[in-house]
Amino acid sequence: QPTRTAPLVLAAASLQESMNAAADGWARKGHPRPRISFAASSALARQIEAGAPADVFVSADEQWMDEMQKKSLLRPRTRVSFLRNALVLVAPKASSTRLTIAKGMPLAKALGPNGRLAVADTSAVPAGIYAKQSLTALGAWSQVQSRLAPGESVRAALAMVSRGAAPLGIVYATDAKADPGVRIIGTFPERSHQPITYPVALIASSRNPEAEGFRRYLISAEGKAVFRGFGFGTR
Amino acid sequence: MSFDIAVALKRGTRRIECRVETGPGLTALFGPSGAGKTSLLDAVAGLLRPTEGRIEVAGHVLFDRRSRVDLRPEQRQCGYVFQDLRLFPHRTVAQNLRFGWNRRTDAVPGLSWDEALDFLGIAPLLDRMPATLSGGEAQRVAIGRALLSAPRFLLLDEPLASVDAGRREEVLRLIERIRDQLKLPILYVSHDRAEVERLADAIVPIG
Amino acid sequence: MSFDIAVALKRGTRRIECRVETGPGLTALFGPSGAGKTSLLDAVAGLLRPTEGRIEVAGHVLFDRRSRVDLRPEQRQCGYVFQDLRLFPHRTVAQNLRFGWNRRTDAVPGLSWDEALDFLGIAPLLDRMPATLSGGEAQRVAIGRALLSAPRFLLLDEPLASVDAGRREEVLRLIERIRDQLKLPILYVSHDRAEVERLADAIVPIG
Amino acid sequence: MPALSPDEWGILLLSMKVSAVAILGVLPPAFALAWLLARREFPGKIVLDSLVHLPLVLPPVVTGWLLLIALGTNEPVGRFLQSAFGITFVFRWTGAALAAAVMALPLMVRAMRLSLEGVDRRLESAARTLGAGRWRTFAAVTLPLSANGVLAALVLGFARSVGEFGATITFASNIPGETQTLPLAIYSALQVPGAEWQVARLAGISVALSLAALVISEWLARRSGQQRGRHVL
Amino acid sequence: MPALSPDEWGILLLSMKVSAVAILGVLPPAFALAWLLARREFPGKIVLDSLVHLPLVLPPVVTGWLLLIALGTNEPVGRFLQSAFGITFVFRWTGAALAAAVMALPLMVRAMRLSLEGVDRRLESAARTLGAGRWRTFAAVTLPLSANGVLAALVLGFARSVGEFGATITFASNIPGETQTLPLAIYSALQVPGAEWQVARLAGISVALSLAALVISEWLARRSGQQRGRHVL
Ligand SMILES: Nc1ncnc2c1ncn2[C@@H]1O[C@H](COP(=O)(O)OP(=O)(O)OP(=O)(O)O)[C@@H](O)[C@H]1O
Ligand SMILES: Nc1ncnc2c1ncn2[C@@H]1O[C@H](COP(=O)(O)OP(=O)(O)OP(=O)(O)O)[C@@H](O)[C@H]1O
Ligand SMILES: [Mg+2]
Ligand SMILES: [Mg+2]
Repeated sequence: QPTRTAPLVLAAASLQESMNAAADGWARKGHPRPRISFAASSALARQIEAGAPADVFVSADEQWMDEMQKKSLLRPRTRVSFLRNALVLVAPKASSTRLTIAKGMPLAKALGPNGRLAVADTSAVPAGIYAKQSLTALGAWSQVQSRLAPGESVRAALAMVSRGAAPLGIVYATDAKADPGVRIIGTFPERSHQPITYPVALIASSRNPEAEGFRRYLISAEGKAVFRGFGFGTR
Repeated sequence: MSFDIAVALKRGTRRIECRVETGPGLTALFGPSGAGKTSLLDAVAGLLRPTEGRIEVAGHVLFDRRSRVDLRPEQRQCGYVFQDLRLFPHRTVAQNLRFGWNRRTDAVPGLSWDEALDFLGIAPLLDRMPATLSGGEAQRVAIGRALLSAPRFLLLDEPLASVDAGRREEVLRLIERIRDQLKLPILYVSHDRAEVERLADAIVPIG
Repeated sequence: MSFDIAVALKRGTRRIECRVETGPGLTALFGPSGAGKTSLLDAVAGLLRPTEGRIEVAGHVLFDRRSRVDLRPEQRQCGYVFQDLRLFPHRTVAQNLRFGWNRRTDAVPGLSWDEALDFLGIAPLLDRMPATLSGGEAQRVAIGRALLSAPRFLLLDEPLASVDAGRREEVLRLIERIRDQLKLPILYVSHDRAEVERLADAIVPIG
Repeated sequence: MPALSPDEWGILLLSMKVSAVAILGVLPPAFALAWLLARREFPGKIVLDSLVHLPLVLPPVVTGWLLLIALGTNEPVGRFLQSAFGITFVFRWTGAALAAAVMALPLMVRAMRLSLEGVDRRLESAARTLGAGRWRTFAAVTLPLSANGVLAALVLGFARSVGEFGATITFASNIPGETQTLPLAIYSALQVPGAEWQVARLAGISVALSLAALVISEWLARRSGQQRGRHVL
Repeated sequence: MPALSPDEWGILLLSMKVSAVAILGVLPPAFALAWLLARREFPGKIVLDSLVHLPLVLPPVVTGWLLLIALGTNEPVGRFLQSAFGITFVFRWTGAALAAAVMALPLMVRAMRLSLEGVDRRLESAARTLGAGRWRTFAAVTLPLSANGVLAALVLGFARSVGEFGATITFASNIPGETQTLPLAIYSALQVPGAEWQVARLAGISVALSLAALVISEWLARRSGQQRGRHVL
């Protein structure tokens, strides 16, 4: 019964498509296809803490991975940051807004008189935290601080832009690329925010022999190629 | 004529036909249980629509199948004492009594509030909730509520069924006064021969 | 003694004291509206706890404040016809009648089902829901339900209030038979002098 | 628990405002729906019933998303509301209230419908014979006799709005001081490792708020219950 | 809409199983709570009432998190359940059912409480004089007379469980074939840009499922309503 031996992977929701593709690739090599549970990294981390019988954890940020490591919930020496992402400014497809992302850019003006800037929650959700860092570094934070529309996730921010509820938004490059309803106006300089990386690690309580194989596959050249296809950077 | 009624009623699977044609005063409906007395009163009050026929009370046509007259219950101005009383459980006795009182723009030189309470012996009950009344007390309140609503005619469905002998005499006198002085047409249902013979100007067998 | 009752009852703000001591047969309670007749029957049935006193029926102590006896209603085996009937609205007439029937492990050579239906004239109503019954029909079903529950004594609260004259004779004969043949003690509330005088072995004034 | 910080006070007051406006605003249409469903037979009744239940069945995020599609400033209806009445919902506290109202609707309708079904129609016909028209009968008999259900609807609806998260954040966003109600603040705190204490404080505030609502409702129920007593004959 | 794919069938069946088990499992304790709240006065009643409302007031994610804290296999209670009875909830469909049950509880309790408050106690005392003990009176009188409320509770509870998302994903995670119910599948689809069609399909399935429940309930209500008729005297 393949489901017996298939490892259980807990993955950040933003990896939905790419991780499924990677699991398919792994399955094509004759392995049982991993079962994957997609949810917010915070939710997954709390489940691991509560003793959930999972094998692999792929987080959308380092913070929760650090937390897991501190509590010795990860198998030592299995943590690898294997994906990178970039932050982009997007506008609805039909929008004609132009803006060069640089220090001192007139971001507030670009929002128009009433428009709001769609982001993920800047105090909590990783994409929002990165956006805040970039905007601060570029000197635009004080302009738009009161003009934000924080969503529950990057996807929510993306939906606000693609539905035209917000004239501009800050999302991951991978999301922007996949959504035909938005246009990328520019990419935030990599150095304006902490590196956006996705770590993977084995969970300490994992007993599944397949788990380590899948982790290795994810960080192999073959595995990374799958993610590059969805717009991720790899390292 | 006070009552000029000829209707066919449908209650569940039963079909009931009634004909009542009487002059002024009190008309007693007399008939076995299940004959259709309550159903007839419901029809006159506008709570049960006859399948056929015509209802005229004191010269006013309340219902006529042919000419499509069908007054709404609140337009018929009847004072109906229900067999099952139907006091409003969320209102005090006084509030129940006053419910129809507001209709009192009356041309009829009616019955005064105090007189009615006195005849019915319900003055001490005014602040009580209906759920705390005894059977006979509730019945007298129901009578009071109907009488105080300035009706143009009365429908009394066994109004004295659980009123005690002493009170009964008082209430009978009240009804007689209404019959004689106010000259309201009254349809009266009772199973008590003596009562009926004392009150009725006409007795109509039903069923 | 059939009934040996001396209790004090509290209903709302009112305090009611009753004393009933009678031999076998039917005891009529006679008294004005609001005197406490229904309250007394409730106490005997176990639905209203007296503040003081003692209730003994046919040699069984049902309640005694001093010795802390207080049988639950279902242990008292009474057949109670309520003034407000209380038919179960979600059960057919037959199901209502059969509700207490299951107690029938009877030593009492009771009343047969068919006989009861016959006396009460409710055989044609068996499949009906209570909401579709006329007032008199409902009352007869309520009497039937109480009689068919194999009671050791009966509490009848104005059982004939809306039963028509013809039926009334039948039901009276049924009650007489129960009184004479089955020798069940009966507490009977009525406002009808004639009825009381015909039935009662003892008349106890209340209030 | 130490006293609330100014931020927490702000969130609490906003939550109260949003929930109160939502519930009071949705009460009349909810009652009308309850009445229709309890009392009338009409074609498409089951469809209406399903529509009312929709916000319960769909994940809240989807409901929020549908609201966004329907009432966004770039969508026809949204544009119309804005130009004709100057009403915008997106990114406004009014949007949070609308989301809460929509999510509370099915609960409120059901509670009131249940009570209405229990009202004895014979009492209504008695009121009619006493000269009360449809409206007075409704106001003086039907409504007070279903007061229990209205009260239950208010409590359920209020509790539900105080807890509403998914539709609000999707439709009205999570703007501090404008649309950041208690659950949204809790959500933000939950995303950060080690902020459990803050989560607990905010959750405590939510619970206290709805406890207050419950206490008030029990008190009202007791008062009206005393007044009412039970049915007679 | 083309026929359902095997995946969609799987999700639908899982959702049905989870919701049905949740609702039927929580019905008895919910009724007991409703009865306590409707009929009894006891110290701490308002506290119990608040506890029942808790899942309504807290954001679902918090409820899921509390469940996780209470019943995780690393936590005392969870460890005990596992070792003593072999019951685990985390990552199991049983966990999804538990989460759904907890979230549905307040709605179900309220509906049944409302009906119980409407039951005429005089009919219960009539049953007692006819020899029915407390239990028979309950089963033959109280319960059938509050059938409307039980039915409403089932419908509300079922709809609520079909729509339950936050507590489930937090407590039971989002595992295809095990805990991925309809709302979780919708959430997953929402993560993929351009998958609106799939979201719409899944939402449609949810709606159809609860519509079916509604139709059944209306039919049952009509049947029992016909049987019941209204109060007499
Ligand atoms: N829904 C129904 N289905 C079948 N029969 C019904 C229905 N409603 C009423 N009936 C019958 O209609 C008849 C007339 O009822 P009604 O209440 O008018 O009688 P009544 O003359 O007032 O009798 P009573 O003196 O006992 O009050 C009764 O036999 C009753 O059983
Ligand atoms: N909750 C209450 N508060 C105040 N008074 C009450 C309450 N309940 C009952 N009473 C009063 O107690 C008295 C006794 O009532 P009971 O029903 O026993 O009278 P009864 O003798 O049966 O009268 P009837 O012949 O009218 O049926 C009545 O005067 C009634 O108003
Ligand atoms: Mg009648
Ligand atoms: Mg009495």
